[in-house]
Amino acid sequence: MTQSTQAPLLQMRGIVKEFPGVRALDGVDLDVRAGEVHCLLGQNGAGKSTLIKVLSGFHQPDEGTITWNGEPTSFSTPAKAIEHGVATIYQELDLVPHLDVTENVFLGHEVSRAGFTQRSQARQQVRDLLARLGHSEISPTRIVGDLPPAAQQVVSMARALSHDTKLLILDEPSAVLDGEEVKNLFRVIRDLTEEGVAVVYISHRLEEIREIGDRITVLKDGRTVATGLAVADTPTPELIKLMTGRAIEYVFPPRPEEDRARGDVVLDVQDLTLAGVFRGVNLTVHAGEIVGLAGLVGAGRSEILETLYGARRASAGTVTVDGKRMRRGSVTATVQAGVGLAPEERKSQGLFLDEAVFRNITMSTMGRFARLGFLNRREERRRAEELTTSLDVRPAGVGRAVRTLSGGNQQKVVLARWLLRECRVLLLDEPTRGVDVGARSELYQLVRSLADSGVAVVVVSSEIEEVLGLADRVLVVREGVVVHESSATELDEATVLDLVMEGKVSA
Amino acid sequence: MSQDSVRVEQAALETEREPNPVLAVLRTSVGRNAGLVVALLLICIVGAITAGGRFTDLDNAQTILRLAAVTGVVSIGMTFVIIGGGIDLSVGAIVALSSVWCTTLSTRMMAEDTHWLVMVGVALLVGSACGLVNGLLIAYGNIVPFIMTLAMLASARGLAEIISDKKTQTLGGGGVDVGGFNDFFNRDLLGVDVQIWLFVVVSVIGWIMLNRMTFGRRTVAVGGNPEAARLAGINVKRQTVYLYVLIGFCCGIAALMLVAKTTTGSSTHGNLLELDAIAAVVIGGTLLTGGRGTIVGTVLGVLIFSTITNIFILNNRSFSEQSLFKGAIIVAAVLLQQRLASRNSST
Amino acid sequence: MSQDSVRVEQAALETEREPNPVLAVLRTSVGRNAGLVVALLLICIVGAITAGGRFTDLDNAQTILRLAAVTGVVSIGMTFVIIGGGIDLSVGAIVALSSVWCTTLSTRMMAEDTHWLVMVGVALLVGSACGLVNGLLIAYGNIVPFIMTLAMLASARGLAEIISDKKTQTLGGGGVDVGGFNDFFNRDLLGVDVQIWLFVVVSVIGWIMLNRMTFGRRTVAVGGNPEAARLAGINVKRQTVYLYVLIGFCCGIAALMLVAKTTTGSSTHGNLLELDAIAAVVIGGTLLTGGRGTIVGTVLGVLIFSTITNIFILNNRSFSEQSLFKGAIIVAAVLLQQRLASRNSST
Amino acid sequence: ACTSNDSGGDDEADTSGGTSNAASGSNDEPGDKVVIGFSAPAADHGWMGSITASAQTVADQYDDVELRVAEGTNDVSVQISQVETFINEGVDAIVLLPFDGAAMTPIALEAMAKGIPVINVDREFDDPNAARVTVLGDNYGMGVSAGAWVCEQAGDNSDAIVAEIAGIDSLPLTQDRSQGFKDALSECGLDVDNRVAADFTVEGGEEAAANLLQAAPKIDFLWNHDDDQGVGVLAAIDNAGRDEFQMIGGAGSANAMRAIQEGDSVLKATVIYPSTQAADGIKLARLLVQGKSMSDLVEVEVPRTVQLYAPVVTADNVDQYIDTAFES
Ligand SMILES: Nc1ncnc2c1ncn2[C@@H]1O[C@H](COP(=O)(O)OP(=O)(O)OP(=O)(O)O)[C@@H](O)[C@H]1O
Ligand SMILES: Nc1ncnc2c1ncn2[C@@H]1O[C@H](COP(=O)(O)OP(=O)(O)OP(=O)(O)O)[C@@H](O)[C@H]1O
Ligand SMILES: [Mg+2]
Ligand SMILES: [Mg+2]
Repeated sequence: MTQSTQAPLLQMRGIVKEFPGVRALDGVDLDVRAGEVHCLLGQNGAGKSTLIKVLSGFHQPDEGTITWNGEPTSFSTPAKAIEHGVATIYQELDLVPHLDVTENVFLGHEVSRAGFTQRSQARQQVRDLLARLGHSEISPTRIVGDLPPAAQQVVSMARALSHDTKLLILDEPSAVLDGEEVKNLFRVIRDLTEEGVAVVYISHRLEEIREIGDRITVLKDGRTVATGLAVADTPTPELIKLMTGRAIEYVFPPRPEEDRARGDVVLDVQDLTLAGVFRGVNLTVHAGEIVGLAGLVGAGRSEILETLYGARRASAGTVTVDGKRMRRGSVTATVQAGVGLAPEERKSQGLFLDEAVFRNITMSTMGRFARLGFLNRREERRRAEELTTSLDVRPAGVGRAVRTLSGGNQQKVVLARWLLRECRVLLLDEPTRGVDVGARSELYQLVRSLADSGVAVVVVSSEIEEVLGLADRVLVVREGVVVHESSATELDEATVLDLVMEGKVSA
Repeated sequence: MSQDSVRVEQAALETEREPNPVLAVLRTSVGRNAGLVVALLLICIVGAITAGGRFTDLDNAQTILRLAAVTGVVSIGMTFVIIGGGIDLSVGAIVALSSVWCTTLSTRMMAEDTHWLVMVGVALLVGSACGLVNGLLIAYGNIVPFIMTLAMLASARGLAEIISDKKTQTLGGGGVDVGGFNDFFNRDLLGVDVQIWLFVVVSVIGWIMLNRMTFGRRTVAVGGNPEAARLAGINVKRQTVYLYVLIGFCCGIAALMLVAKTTTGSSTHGNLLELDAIAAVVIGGTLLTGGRGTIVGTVLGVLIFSTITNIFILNNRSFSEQSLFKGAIIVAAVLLQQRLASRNSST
Repeated sequence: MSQDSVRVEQAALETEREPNPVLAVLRTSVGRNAGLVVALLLICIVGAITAGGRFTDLDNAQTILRLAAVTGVVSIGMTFVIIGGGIDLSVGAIVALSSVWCTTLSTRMMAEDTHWLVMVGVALLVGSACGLVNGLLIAYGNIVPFIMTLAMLASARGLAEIISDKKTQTLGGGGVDVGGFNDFFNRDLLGVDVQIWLFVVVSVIGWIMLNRMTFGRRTVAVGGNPEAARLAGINVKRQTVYLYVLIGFCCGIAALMLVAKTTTGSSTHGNLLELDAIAAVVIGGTLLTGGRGTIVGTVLGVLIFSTITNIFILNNRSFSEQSLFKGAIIVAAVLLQQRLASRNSST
Repeated sequence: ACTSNDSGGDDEADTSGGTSNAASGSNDEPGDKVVIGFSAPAADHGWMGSITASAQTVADQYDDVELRVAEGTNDVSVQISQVETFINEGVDAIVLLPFDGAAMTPIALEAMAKGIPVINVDREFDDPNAARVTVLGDNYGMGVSAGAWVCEQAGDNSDAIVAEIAGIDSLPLTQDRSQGFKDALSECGLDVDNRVAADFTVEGGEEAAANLLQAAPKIDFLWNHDDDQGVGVLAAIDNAGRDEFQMIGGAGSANAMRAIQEGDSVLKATVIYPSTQAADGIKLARLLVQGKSMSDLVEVEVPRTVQLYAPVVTADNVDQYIDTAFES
């Protein structure tokens, strides 16, 4: 902010990038100054990730110029970009699962002498970096594949900081982080900008932009619709309008009358325990009810969902769906009983990236489109198209491979699968991770209307606001134990935070 | 990776349009395998130039196809297994065991005039049973497919040797009506050998199963992302077992074809068949890591290999020269396939 | 999948603590491969019981190790290639070509008294050159490793046959000082055969390269997540080329060992070596999909296979029974490794 | 190939083979216990299977012979290891049919140096000192016999089209057979017009023959190196409906002889390549260790080289051979 009068560190002009069938970037301009936090906004599929991939040397632009420190440059490989001081944290985690934390941090620029890695020296440096990021509890020798997503995000951060960075790009870093973690992240970002490092920050959480951003560039359908907006002078509704082209009442759908919501018990979980992770979880969900699970990252909420879904084998306890007791550790049986799960990590757990959108959507409902094992593909496509239209998946076209969709749109595809199945119970793990503002409010509406039609919904989210706004009833999970249960209307954000952190409400 | 993503994009584009079903199917298959088709054509042209009428002869076409048939049937099964994320090194051994079992153990003990279909049944059963063992131990015993089927390779060959006492078993020692068997498997239908018909039928069924049935869809899912498939409610382990039983069944068919063709069952049948089959599948564009592949590609792969062999023999070239050039031709075919595929996708 | 995650967790547990470096290395390696160690011990106990002193004899231990040495050297290279996400089917053929080349082409044309190191150089050069061709076409030509190395297998063997005219080449036809060569490679060092030392040295260097050098860490990255490796600025293609050159070099060493052992170069050397090497690597716990593997596991895998072979020789069993049991033993060893690995991780 | 090798340094080998002792009474009378190690290539086809089986049968006939059979292998490293194991165990003699004669020479030399006599069967070492006794089939002679038969049948038709289906082409023995065939044919002005290689298996024979028949629309004579693969070759000929030529086989399996006897197929003759070589090797090893000699010879020592004859079997003399033929 101090050097805002200076020539921009980075100048991108008229960047065009085409993929087969899609013009992902169609003449984008971006100016970034040293020492500022420049936010990149746009709906899912607007081209944000593509733009930063051009910037980091991953993609080569078809047209356009990049000026770095006043000199025309082309970042022909990621290595080149890193050399110039551009460090990137990608939307998809980009770590090597079987290497340890230290090795991941220094991958490609190892601390070495004559080809031999200097392990203790490197570990010390990683320890320092992690401490600087406020995560000295992560051991530099842990295998990265074992870490939960949040901790992996921290490792990515440490890697970015391990370079001599002039420009740091963060593509939705907060998606896997909870409130506390985000604050921590912002502290680090502020430290960096103090030192004159420029930051490009992408997020769908507008309140974060308000808190950390200096200037904003908005993308829509691969074009720059506004650039260099000062955060302070731009009200949120205007941003939303720039992104989506319409005004959105950014509110949660109204809850129905208390007693009308309470149908029969559909999902009944008793004393569910997974040794070493969580224990004694009791959870009853009625038809038409939305139950939220709040807690810190690592509290074990995902594991609860996965265990009651049968994806992990419970060490004790029972799960009953519609009065029918589920066999332990059998996803197939649970799905047959009418339960669906939208998992936390959509890429590795939810999607078949090389398959067409419609095949992904009908994956759990295939039987319905088949007679004697023969599929009726026309019908499949038709139903899939209905859903993608109603969820506004972009670009349209259910024959497109899911890999080519943007992150948020991929999430919609996973949801569509379970919508199609017309589940009795829907388990949503971080359903709005990476989903843009417009789609997010549509999604809330959708979940509510599903509940209204009699579905029992369980939602896990790291955004306390979301849990409180969407759910009828909230369970607070802390270190594998449910510490509190009450109606959502009886709670406020501060109370939940206390519960999450301390396990009790502080006076 | 880049090659991979090219394929993906291309596939994405192609599934977009879908006018006339049959035409569309043809266009998609040929488009996706343009390079292989061109490679095969080039090879044929070389054949026609160097060997002239002896190559272009209809009889020779039958010779090539007959040569391709046994490997072909097994390769179709292998396509499924590889798409499903596995591999099967034991196919040759299973073929040997099936051929020996159906020509000795069972048939020699039979009463006179047992129908030859019993022999057919035995071969298919033995093949499927071996596949079942593979499948169960891979799916539920969590043994890596490579190792499990390597173990099966050793065991099945060993058992075949014990049963046959390492002697070539000529058909017709027992009570089975061998004449009927031979008549059936060596008959001509519309001027084409039954063995070739079998290859065609297995390929067509394979194509339908892979592209038009839930079975194929599940196979792709299981190979593409087993964790996601499991969470989507697919019984991944059961599907895995099915896949190995399927290839075992194909081995049974192949064993019968070999028995009819050579009038023998032998523990040496199907030697190194696994390599031929895997090579045909992989050159046909199926990813060894699973999740993606085509039957048409596999069929083209099988044909490419058997045509090359045929041309070399017609030209009376030595075996060494043959292998020296085979390597070069394979590389050329793959490069061609790549170039054409990427051109296709960019238009 | 579940098996995989178990391993991961276990590894995580083990890397946590780290007191005395050497002890830690040993403990980690043994812990991670507990099942293989136990399997090897069990196999040895069976050997001791059935063959008694003939098995436990020190000479017999050397025999086992000498048998393991050639496959072992190649398997170390194979470990790198597979961890790096590739596979090499051409190792046997490259060994054959190197052996033939260094015993004929180059050496026969040499002047008298050429130092035998020239022969060594030729073998290593030929091996590395084949690897280079593999690597370049895989990395820059985007040919799937399976197909590329299969093509190399055909071509290298064909070339070896042409060069040698299919005759076994006895050492010492040319001007090279064969005595020195033989003396060196067949010498005893501290009572142990040089061939065994070579295996030990290659293994130790392999372990250091994989675990303590950037080269190995990059190999893991390239195999585990090529995209991430590229984003981190690693030249994935170049690393891939290095890996195939490395295994080619190992093949060169193996060829020299074979030449010394048999005093011949031959186009039949190293027949099916690829299968042995891949099997040893995979049974040693290296993932065929890349990104994970250990040198210690590979060494244990090689030893398990050669010990089994040795015990069968000692026990005078019929061939067929042997292969029947070999399959069962392999499966048992893998299951054991799994159970022990998961027990380890849960304590 | 080297045929005769006069004694160079075989005196040492002799002494290690046991003291000479003029045979008194029958050689089959039980003597000292003899432990014999036996190693051969993988029994992956009938002839090789029969080699091992007949060796075992002969060994079983003697109470004083203990035969240790190592797993058949086509990997020289493994075979070397097998011989090493025999040396470690201190067997009395080793009967060795090497996968590759030259490659097994050093280890055989080592065995001889350690005082264990080696009986080399079929595929010859390239050092005469590596074996005490060598029992040879005659691969080159086999080709010559086949070629001579073809010449005889062809008479003065010097345009006759001759085809050849070889065994595994990369083996020296195949090269020898083909060379003999070629040399014999050239004597009567013929040459090989079409040649393919198979792999000694039925399946390989069928494939090779199917393609060969396609390549050569008309054939007068066909030599197939191996009766095992011959089963497949005949099946392919049957399939193609070809009968314009005469075929001669190789090795001499019972199958082939029965076909010759019946005389209704194209197979008119076969050249015997005795599958009893290893059995003879076992017998010689026993005599050697027990210090006996071949009783039909005057010589008091077991000879250095025994080369078996490769006769042509036709319908005329098949009765004479069919009983000793091996079942493939
Ligand atoms: N490899 C690819 N092949 C084809 N199309 C692609 C590819 N990568 C991205 N696209 C397309 O480019 C467009 C922009 O995608 P991008 O990932 O940049 O969006 P985004 O703004 O980051 O969205 P989100 O907020 O959902 O992450 C989308 O329409 C997407 O489908
Ligand atoms: N930073 C960390 N370092 C090490 N281990 C952690 C860390 N965070 C969580 N874990 C472990 O991961 C397990 C649960 O992680 P997981 O992320 O699945 O929980 P969650 O409540 O579902 O969180 P999320 O908000 O990511 O869904 C816990 O057992 C915890 O011990
Ligand atoms: Mg994005
Ligand atoms: Mg979670």
